[in-house]
Amino acid sequence: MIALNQLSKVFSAGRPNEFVALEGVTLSIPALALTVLKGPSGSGKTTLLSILGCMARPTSGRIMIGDREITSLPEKFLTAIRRKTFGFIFQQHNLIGGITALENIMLPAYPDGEKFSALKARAYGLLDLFNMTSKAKFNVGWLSGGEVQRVAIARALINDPEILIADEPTAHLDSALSYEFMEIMKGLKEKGKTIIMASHDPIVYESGIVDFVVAMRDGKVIR
Amino acid sequence: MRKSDVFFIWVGMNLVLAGAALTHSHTTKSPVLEAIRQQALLVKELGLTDLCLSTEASYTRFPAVADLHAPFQDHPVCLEHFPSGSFISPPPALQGG
Amino acid sequence: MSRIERQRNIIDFTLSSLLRRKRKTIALILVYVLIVFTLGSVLLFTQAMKKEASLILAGAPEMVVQRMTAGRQSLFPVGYIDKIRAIKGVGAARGRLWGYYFDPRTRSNFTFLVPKVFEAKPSEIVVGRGIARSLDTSEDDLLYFRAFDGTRTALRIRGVFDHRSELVASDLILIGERDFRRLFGVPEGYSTDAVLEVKNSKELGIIAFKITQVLPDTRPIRRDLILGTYEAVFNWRGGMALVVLSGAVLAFVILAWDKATGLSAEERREIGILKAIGWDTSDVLLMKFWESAAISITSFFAGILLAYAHVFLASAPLFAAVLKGWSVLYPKFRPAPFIDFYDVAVLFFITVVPYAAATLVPSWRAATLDPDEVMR
Amino acid sequence: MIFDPGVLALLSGSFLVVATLLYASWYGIRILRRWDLCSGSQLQLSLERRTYLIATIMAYALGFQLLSLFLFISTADRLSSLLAGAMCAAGALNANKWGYPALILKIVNFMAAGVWLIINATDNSAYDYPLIKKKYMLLVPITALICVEAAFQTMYFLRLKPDIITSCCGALFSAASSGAVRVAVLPRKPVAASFYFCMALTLTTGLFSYTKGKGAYLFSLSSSVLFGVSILALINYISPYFYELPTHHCPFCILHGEYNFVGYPIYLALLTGGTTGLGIGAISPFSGVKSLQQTIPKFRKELILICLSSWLALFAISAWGILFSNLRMD
Repeated sequence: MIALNQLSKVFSAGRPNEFVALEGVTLSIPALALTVLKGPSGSGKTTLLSILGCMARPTSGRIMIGDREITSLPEKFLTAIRRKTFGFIFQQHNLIGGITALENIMLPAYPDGEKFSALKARAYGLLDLFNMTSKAKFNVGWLSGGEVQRVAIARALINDPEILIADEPTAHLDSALSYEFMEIMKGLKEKGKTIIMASHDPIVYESGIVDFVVAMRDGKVIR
Repeated sequence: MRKSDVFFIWVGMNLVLAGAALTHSHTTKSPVLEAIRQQALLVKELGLTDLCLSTEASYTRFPAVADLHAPFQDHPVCLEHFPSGSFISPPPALQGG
Repeated sequence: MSRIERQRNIIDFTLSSLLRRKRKTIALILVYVLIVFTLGSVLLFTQAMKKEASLILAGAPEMVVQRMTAGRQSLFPVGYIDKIRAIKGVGAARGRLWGYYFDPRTRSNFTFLVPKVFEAKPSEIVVGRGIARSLDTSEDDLLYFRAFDGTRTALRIRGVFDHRSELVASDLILIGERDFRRLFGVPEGYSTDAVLEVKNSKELGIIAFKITQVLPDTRPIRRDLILGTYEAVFNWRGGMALVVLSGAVLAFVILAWDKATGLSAEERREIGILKAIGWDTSDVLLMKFWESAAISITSFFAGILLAYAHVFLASAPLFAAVLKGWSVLYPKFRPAPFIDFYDVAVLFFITVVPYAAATLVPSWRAATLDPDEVMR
Repeated sequence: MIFDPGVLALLSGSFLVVATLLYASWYGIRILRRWDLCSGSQLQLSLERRTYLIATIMAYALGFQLLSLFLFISTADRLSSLLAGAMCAAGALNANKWGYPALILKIVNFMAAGVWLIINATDNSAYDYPLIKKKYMLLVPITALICVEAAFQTMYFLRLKPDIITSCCGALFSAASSGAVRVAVLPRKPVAASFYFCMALTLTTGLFSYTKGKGAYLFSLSSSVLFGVSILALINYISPYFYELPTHHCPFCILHGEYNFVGYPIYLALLTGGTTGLGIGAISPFSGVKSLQQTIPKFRKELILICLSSWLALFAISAWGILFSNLRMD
């Protein structure tokens, strides 16, 4: 599904503070499975995820998504691919404060200019999926940790992406909520989503629903 | 209601207010226009040449027919005859000669 | 349809993000409104004055001829008038008698003028509103003037000008010819200057030229030049006021620039999130455009409406002195509400265009924040 | 120089636009020299991001050009009362030799900015920026033209001395004129005929091109010719109907309130039609480029639609003016 070939990413190249975040990563991530990138912080998991998710471009190497080469696409097209193909769940929930849960969920679909009523119906459908319909008009500042997490997942799903990317999703959750999160992921996997996660939380990578674990250290894949 | 609707209504309201100002200007203009007409008649009848804006010195009262030697007027870039003429430039007829 | 829907979606979000930063937004709008209001007042007032002057002075004599002696105006011999009449194309010509009288009590200058027809008894005068006001007199009162030879002359007020005539007749005193000559010592056979009409106004220039040929010691002043001068005077005043205020515009532009450049951590995070979840740089640019547009529209309309109220409902108390000029006998008048799209366009150019230019680059900088910033 | 608020507004606005365009061109040249799409370097990334800025600047400049064109004419109109002998903008612009060149450059620059944005939109629709060099090459002359325009405009206002006898619009556009503009003297009937002929030709080729997807060059060409012919026809043939005066040929007075501001829609239609027509011609050579094969025909259709409706609007307004005028000429 996603194939990475000799991927490397260097920050501040040529300057004294040059930093090699990824080095020669070659990896293939299968579709319809849950893959976890495991490793200590600073091992390049997040950088890899952002390159995978078309948020950043590699310094060298190639990326194929399906049969499409995306390495040298202009930013504009990367964004379009990102919006259509990927849903993101961040370490911090990264919801936008001061607006409602519903608006937060609809945000990723705004640039597409789909009919507003249809979009709203879709967002309500997702809220319904997570039993959050009653909280739709709540300012996200008033929601509990678990509810915020579910809104963040709903937001990642609004464009019906094939691939879900989650960066340390359980870092700010207690164990009960972490288990709940993994249950939700399980449900999504069964619905046919490809899920890629970065985590160093045992609840995640030792969970039974994980299909593949990729271990990383110092910007390299070690297993 | 969506916020964008509120926005368009707000813009519309502003336009309506601007329209109201325009209408106001049209409806209240007539008495002033009447006064202007009266004054234009007076000007014609008496053969006046200037508006009565500054009266503190003779050379500021009728700038159009002032003497060439009125303060500062014979110098092309001096435009000050404080205080009334603080912004009056001499008539073009005077600037040349 | 999807293009419109996209715009509306982005407006939705822009407005909520503006509302969340209420304090910053309102502060900016207040300054913006103040700038538009100030410049708008200047523009509306000067344009109204210009229009008023041009309409009122449309009735002025087509040409005034003065006699100059040693570079100063001197009395105009009546014989000159016949010579002028003889010039081809000149319609009517007559001598005008008028003069200034400095009144020590009010420290102002009155204008004595002998009208073409004056239906009043000897020693009677008609005075302007401004004089009646500052001397606190009314009809039938006696006014005393010091004649050229030092004698005290009493004149009876037969009437006061209509209040609608203040802009031309505030300081005017109409007087009979005999009284005028007695008061100022102007000998018979002389007038102050001459006014004339021409048959074809296109020939004004030619006739003016001929007059200076026939009577080399005279100076003809054409009406179109007078009108142009008033136009220039108010343009000049308005322009000067704008130049003075350009400092304020600059300060405003710097403020707008600063506000647009100094993104708070919160705003950076917001834009980062938007870009991460699938907004393109052009979407964020569009959001920034609508942000500027919402602020500009609100401020521009508010400012111009306030300026309208200030100038035409309240007679511009804040700037009148600068724009009208200063006076002893201030004419009381309310400017006629002439508004023109031209003024609105000019105002737009000197307020909204600089604002747009100032926020252009900062908006783009904000829009090109890295999407993976939120991941770090 | 005349110290008028409108003059100040135009001068300051022009300087702002010149400054931003110079800034844009500076980066445009950098893009020309350093562009390498295959590189993932920081430089390439920042250049790619600059393209957004430059496109935004051009879009703003386009809007500004349009506004400043009309403001320039209105200001000249206003100033005509300061210039003895000038009765409207036509005379005021003739007060010195910089007026008309500045006006023409304003129109040219509006169209240039419009065409540039059309090329830019085409280029942006492809994933490999196929026209990037060409469009940034074009940016440099456009910037130069806008600088020249600002210089001309400044010279015009600086050299404008109140009270210079200039030929007013009556003289300038009447048969007695000895000036360079002899448009009104042209025989009326052939001008009218060529206007209708070009209009018909443009509409037909436009419809053909829209439905069949062919003949874009012919359409573009005939639209451009129509642009020129329309200006001629407006002065020579159409405007007298709006003024209801067979000798009044001024192209600017139709912008006045007395004629219901009819000039604004006319000129808007004219400028939009001319610009999109040119734009169609400008992008058509690239329809063979692989990454643009899909998008150009689609985009061109939209442009043809805009162009055709502009010309139709122009035609409708003119026809309305001619039919409902009290003026009858044979």
